[in-house]
Amino acid sequence: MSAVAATPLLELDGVSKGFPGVQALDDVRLDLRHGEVLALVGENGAGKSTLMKLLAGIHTPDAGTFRLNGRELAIEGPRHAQELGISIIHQEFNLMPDLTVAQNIFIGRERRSAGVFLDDRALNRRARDLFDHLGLALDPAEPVSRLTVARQQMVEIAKALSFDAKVLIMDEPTAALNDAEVDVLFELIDRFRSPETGVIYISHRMEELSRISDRITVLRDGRYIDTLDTAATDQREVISLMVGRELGGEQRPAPVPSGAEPVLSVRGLSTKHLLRDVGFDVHAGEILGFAGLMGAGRTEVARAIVGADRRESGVITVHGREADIRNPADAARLGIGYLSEDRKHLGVLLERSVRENVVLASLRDYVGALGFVRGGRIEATGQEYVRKLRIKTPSTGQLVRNLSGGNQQKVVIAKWLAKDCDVLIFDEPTRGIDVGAKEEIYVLLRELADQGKAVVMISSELPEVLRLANRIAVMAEGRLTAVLDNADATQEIVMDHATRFSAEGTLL
Amino acid sequence: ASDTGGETAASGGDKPYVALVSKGFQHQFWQAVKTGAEQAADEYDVEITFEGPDTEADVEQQIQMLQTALDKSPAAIGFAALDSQAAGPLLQQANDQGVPVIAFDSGVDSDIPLTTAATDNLAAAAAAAEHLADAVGHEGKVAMVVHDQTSVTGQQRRDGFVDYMDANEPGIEIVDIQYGGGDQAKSADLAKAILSANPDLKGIYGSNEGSAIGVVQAVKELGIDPATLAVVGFDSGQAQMDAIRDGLMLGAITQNPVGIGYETVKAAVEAIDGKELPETIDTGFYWYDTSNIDDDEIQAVLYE
Amino acid sequence: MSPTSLTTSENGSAAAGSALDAGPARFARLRGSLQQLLAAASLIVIVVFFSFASSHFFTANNLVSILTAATVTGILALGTTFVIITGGIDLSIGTGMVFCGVMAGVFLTYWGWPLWAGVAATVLFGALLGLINGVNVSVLGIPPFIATLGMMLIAAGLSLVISGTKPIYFNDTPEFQDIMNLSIVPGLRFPMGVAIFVVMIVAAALLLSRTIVGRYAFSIGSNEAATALSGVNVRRWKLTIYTLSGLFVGLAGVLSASRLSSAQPTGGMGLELEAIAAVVIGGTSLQGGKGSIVGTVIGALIMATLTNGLRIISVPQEWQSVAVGVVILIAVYLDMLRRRRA
Amino acid sequence: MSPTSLTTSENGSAAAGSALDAGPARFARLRGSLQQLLAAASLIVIVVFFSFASSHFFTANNLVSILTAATVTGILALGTTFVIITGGIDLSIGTGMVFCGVMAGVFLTYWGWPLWAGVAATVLFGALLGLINGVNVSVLGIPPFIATLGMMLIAAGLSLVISGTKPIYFNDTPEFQDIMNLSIVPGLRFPMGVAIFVVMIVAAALLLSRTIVGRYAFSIGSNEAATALSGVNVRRWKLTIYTLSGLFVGLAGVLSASRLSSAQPTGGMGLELEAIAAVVIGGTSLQGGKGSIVGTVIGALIMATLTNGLRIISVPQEWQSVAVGVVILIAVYLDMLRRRRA
Ligand SMILES: Nc1ncnc2c1ncn2[C@@H]1O[C@H](COP(=O)(O)OP(=O)(O)OP(=O)(O)O)[C@@H](O)[C@H]1O
Ligand SMILES: Nc1ncnc2c1ncn2[C@@H]1O[C@H](COP(=O)(O)OP(=O)(O)OP(=O)(O)O)[C@@H](O)[C@H]1O
Ligand SMILES: [Mg+2]
Ligand SMILES: [Mg+2]
Repeated sequence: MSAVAATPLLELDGVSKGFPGVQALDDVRLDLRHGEVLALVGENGAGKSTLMKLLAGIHTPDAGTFRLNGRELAIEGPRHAQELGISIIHQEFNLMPDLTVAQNIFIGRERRSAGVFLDDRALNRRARDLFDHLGLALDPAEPVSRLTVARQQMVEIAKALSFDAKVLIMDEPTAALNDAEVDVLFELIDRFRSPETGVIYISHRMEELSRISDRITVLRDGRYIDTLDTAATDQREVISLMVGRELGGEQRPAPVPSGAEPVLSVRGLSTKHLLRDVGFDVHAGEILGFAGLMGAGRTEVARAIVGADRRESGVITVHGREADIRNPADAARLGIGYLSEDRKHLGVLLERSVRENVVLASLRDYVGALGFVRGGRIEATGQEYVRKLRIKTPSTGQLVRNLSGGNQQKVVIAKWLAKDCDVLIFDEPTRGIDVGAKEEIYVLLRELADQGKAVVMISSELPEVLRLANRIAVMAEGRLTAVLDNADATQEIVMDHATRFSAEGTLL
Repeated sequence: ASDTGGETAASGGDKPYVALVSKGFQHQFWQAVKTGAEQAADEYDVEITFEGPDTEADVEQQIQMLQTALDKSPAAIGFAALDSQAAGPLLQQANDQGVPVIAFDSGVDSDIPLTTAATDNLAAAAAAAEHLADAVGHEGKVAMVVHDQTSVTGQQRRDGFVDYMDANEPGIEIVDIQYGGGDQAKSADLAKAILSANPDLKGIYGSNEGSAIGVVQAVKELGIDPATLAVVGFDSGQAQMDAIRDGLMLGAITQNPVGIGYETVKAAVEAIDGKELPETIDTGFYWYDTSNIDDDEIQAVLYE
Repeated sequence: MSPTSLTTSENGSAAAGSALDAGPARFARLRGSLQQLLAAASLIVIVVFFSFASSHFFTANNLVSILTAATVTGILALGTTFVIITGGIDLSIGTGMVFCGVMAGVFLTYWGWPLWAGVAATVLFGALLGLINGVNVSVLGIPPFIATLGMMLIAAGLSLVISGTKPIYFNDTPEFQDIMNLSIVPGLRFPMGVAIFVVMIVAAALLLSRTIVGRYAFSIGSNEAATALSGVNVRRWKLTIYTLSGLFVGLAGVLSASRLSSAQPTGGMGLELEAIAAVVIGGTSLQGGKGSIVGTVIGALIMATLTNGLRIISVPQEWQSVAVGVVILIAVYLDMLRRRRA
Repeated sequence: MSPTSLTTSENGSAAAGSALDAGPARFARLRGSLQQLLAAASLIVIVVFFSFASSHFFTANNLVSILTAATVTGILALGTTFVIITGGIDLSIGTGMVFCGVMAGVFLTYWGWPLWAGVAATVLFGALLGLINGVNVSVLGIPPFIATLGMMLIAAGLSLVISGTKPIYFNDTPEFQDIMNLSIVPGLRFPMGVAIFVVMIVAAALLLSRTIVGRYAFSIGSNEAATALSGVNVRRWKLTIYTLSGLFVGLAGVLSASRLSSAQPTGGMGLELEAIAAVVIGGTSLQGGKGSIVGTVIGALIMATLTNGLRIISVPQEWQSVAVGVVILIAVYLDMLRRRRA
């Protein structure tokens, strides 16, 4: 299906890039043919984003040549990359929260009426045309600060597609999307693909690769490993090339024999904007999965429970006692931890070290005699989790800003593993995490449950929910539509409950 | 909408209202002027307000205060100008409204004010110089800590001192003039720098209360023998009086701030009544040291 | 000019949800105007209070006095609103203004330039100071607080050096004082300076909400790195914005020297805090990314009205600053409540 | 106490790579010390320059004078470092300090309390002012700039009201002035106040780098929302940190009143900018999340040394502020280059 031309659309050769303490890329090559989707895979910290940032003109390479349609070039900066027809969707969002959707999309490309003044109406019109064309339901005049993570991702996608690009780079565009939204994205990619264009597609969701990509390039530890034809390769082969070993097979958990008192019990939870009468129990030793479409209200349930948002009504009971939770500190005192889906804004301290982030929630456990914090023990804990979660970092003193996206996510997970909570609510915990590490995190979550903790896991990846949860709660439009035992759940049944109220999904 | 003929009282009462806009408010000196003004207000049964900008550099704030005072339609205004010319339009407006203006503390460079109640700062600073010259035996190095280099009083108290030394004391060398804004801690720090840089300094002059006390503080902190260094100050305040009594300070010039305030309000009342006023009212100054500090005449013009 | 058109359309809550059809749009616009009115609520309460407290307050003359008092700080605040929206700060506006006044004296009195040339040169000189700040901040990468603090000290010192620590009077160009003081409404002392202030408000509002400078100011303050990644030349726009603030400083220098008919080489320190306070009281965030010109104007008027009113009702001076402090706290607190509910 | 131990150990670049074995660890520590030395490079250059320019500069007495001059601002800067690291600001420290001095006069002279009680009450009074700031900021949600600006004005006014605009002398407790002035080193006039400053530096450094307060200050400044979602009671810790800053303000009030043997009810305005400047020159970011006590101390010493040295070599006063401005710009620029390279 791919139109193979004599010269590749884009060709990289001998590319290297080092950061203090890290050789992120070492003699990497890659070629993108006309009209193809090339998947780029590798473990967290393998160097995928770094390679793309070189293409986008954000970093300059230490060595290597770049050829576009056979012509060698040096990319001078983001603007230059855009002018060359290279458009990128960044892994970490690069939006201006105080500007509207339309203003974000066309920033730097504003047209002026009468030479001086900006015309926001025309801008909104342009944006609406773009959304109509792409089939996205976004309001051009809405400030980005009020969008959920998934919608922000949509804005990023729309922005990248609004350029007249030849090469479209997508760095984990589906990390925040659920299946329905992924379908929309793939349709967009198919429409973009033409004999003049090509797409580099980075993802940790292996099952996507066979659907969308023509070939797969694998990186490991900053080095080029191999490029495979998707049609002639199976998933396990790719994974073993990425990880350098075989992974164990999948199994599905059985329901935990309940009967014991629930650890966390929620009744009649409502919020001003969305939630209506949500109620459920979580037992010790159990993982309760939450599924639903974008905006169904799963995140809002979690935030309302821990007191991050105001509740209109609702009773929360912890260990049989009614709890008065007004803010996340109250929740933490009662042993409830919440891992947010928005890693950058609500998860990590970007400018602080790995170890500081790891002990942030449990810092009080490290206060010794005389009230001094015990730096040695913090360092030990930091190292423990760097090892356990295989966080790729030169030291625990590294600033989190300098870690790859997936490794930042691991740091956030470590923060909650390091604190001894009875109830853990994980919102999209494996967002941006590679297949190998995902499996390890599943094992860790299961271990936590086996230790008698109650785990709530919100995920937009249905297979993940099915893989891990003992029971599955499905939400639609702010209401809880079903709580299923794992054995009774299939993708179809879950989707059926997830679309209970909406005539058509939120997207299409 | 201009209401001329300002014989109206400010706040409902039937007493005439006199607005005083001074150069300062927070400092002791101005508080003493205010006390004198209030005494006269009691005596002559008028109502007064007394306001001044936060620092003597803030001409604009003073203009604002003068504007507001005029908007209140006072019977008379007392005004100590930070810059006469800057106040020109407003003084003209006062004149147009028929509000008599009395200048105080330093002259207002305009023919609108009917009279000026002030100290002759040049002469006062010269007197300080004379006493300092006597104390150091008419030769050696002296330095000056002045409160301000741009205000008229700051300049006059500097120039009066410098001119006297130039004209009469060939043996005395002024090695440094620094400005501390009248702030005690700042003046102390800069006096210490001067003293460190000039170990053979024989005398030092502080041009107002804050500057003088700062100098005394510097002498204390450096542990300098007061017998080897003559300190001359200006204005009063308890700290300065204590320093004189303790022998840390030779003596100081005091003005008569209470008298300035009193004479200003008195002149305002006379102006309201349409009386003839002299061109200037010299409120005088005094040298005080251990020999006369407890005299009644001196005690009357000192403030704590 | 309707009140909403002075605010920036960046003000999410006012504009949101209005996109799809005309009915809600009109409603949203109405709600927007109401919002603006509420933002001015503290100011209105203050005005009403003083009007009852003293018969001298709500007179044409005194209201003009308040506007006159707000003019210089207000103009400084307008320019610095742009800088603050980018997430920066400008501490040099107070002494910078003084420096510009001195330069006006140099141009007009020392060098004998014609009035128009001296005034234009002074405004440009302000822009030059802003440009230097801009270079320090955006080219050399010095934090705005330090860059402009340095400029604040340098401007304070050079004003004294150049003027020889003496005021400079505009004896050769007596018309100079008309720029601020000339009465332009017969029968009322409505000075030209206030009219200039009004023109500058409109200009600043248009610049902020309808031009690319304003758009990029918001964008930079909202997320500087992302703005740069979007291909915007952040360095150049920051330069532009500091220079723009400098233009306002230059104009304020002209007006304040004109008002005093003299260039006073001292003072100006503390004025920057007053101007920044006006901006922040007006709801502009020091974190950047949020703000409006109407807000700044309301903030400047609140400060000027308070100061004037307290003097008019003869509150003892030592109590005045207490009262101003308390009222500012209450006004901003109420404004926060309003925003949170909105 | 080694220089590194005064800095926060989270200082990534200094500590990086030291985790795994002893050899590199020692090397990293060495590199850390070197870094600190480089941070002080500007200070050292300034000291060397003045030492050559005047023989009166590098004398024991003059160095003590510099330390004395740095004490009060330095202590204010120490406390405010915590606030700035949380991403806040405290404009009330200058007039708040004056207010505390006045309260010392009230306690000791008006009410005749014993010395220890009066001093303790003054320091606690400072903490109370800080607590009120903290409530305004973290409970009522008023932006720190406005909350502390309000307090700045209120404190300035109340100092005058309570003192009756007159200085209060400590006639009943003459020992009061020993707190700052008593010479504690025989043969050298090394005042107790400077020793107290040194003790406070050590205490602040320990608090910042080794206790939970300091850790949370960094976390809050780095990402307040994420810190709150991690179960940290951000509101309470911000309260604590503003109160802590207030304690330093109270102590500064005692020392400054002690130095002058009197409570001066005026002044204090502008001191906050000086203290904040010291903090920012020392590399603490007004954005929050970054900073160190050593940096602040170096910043305070740079300011005090510059001022002293320029006076010692008799630079005309109008040039002094120009020189200070230029040197600050250069020092911070060089420090930025150093950090970028590190
Ligand atoms: N600015 C930086 N400074 C220091 N190290 C960096 C920097 N940027 C990236 N690195 C390091 O380079 C390596 C490659 O990172 P990169 O972000 O390219 O990984 P990735 O393959 O995109 O991983 P992920 O799947 O987790 O997103 C990582 O070890 C990362 O820590
Ligand atoms: N304060 C609010 N004001 C207006 N709308 C809100 C507010 N809070 C949430 N919403 C909306 O309510 C919906 C709830 O989103 P939430 O994040 O809870 O959904 P979710 O099921 O977690 O989905 P996802 O995270 O995939 O978007 C979103 O559409 C969001 O825009
Ligand atoms: Mg990546
Ligand atoms: Mg969600």
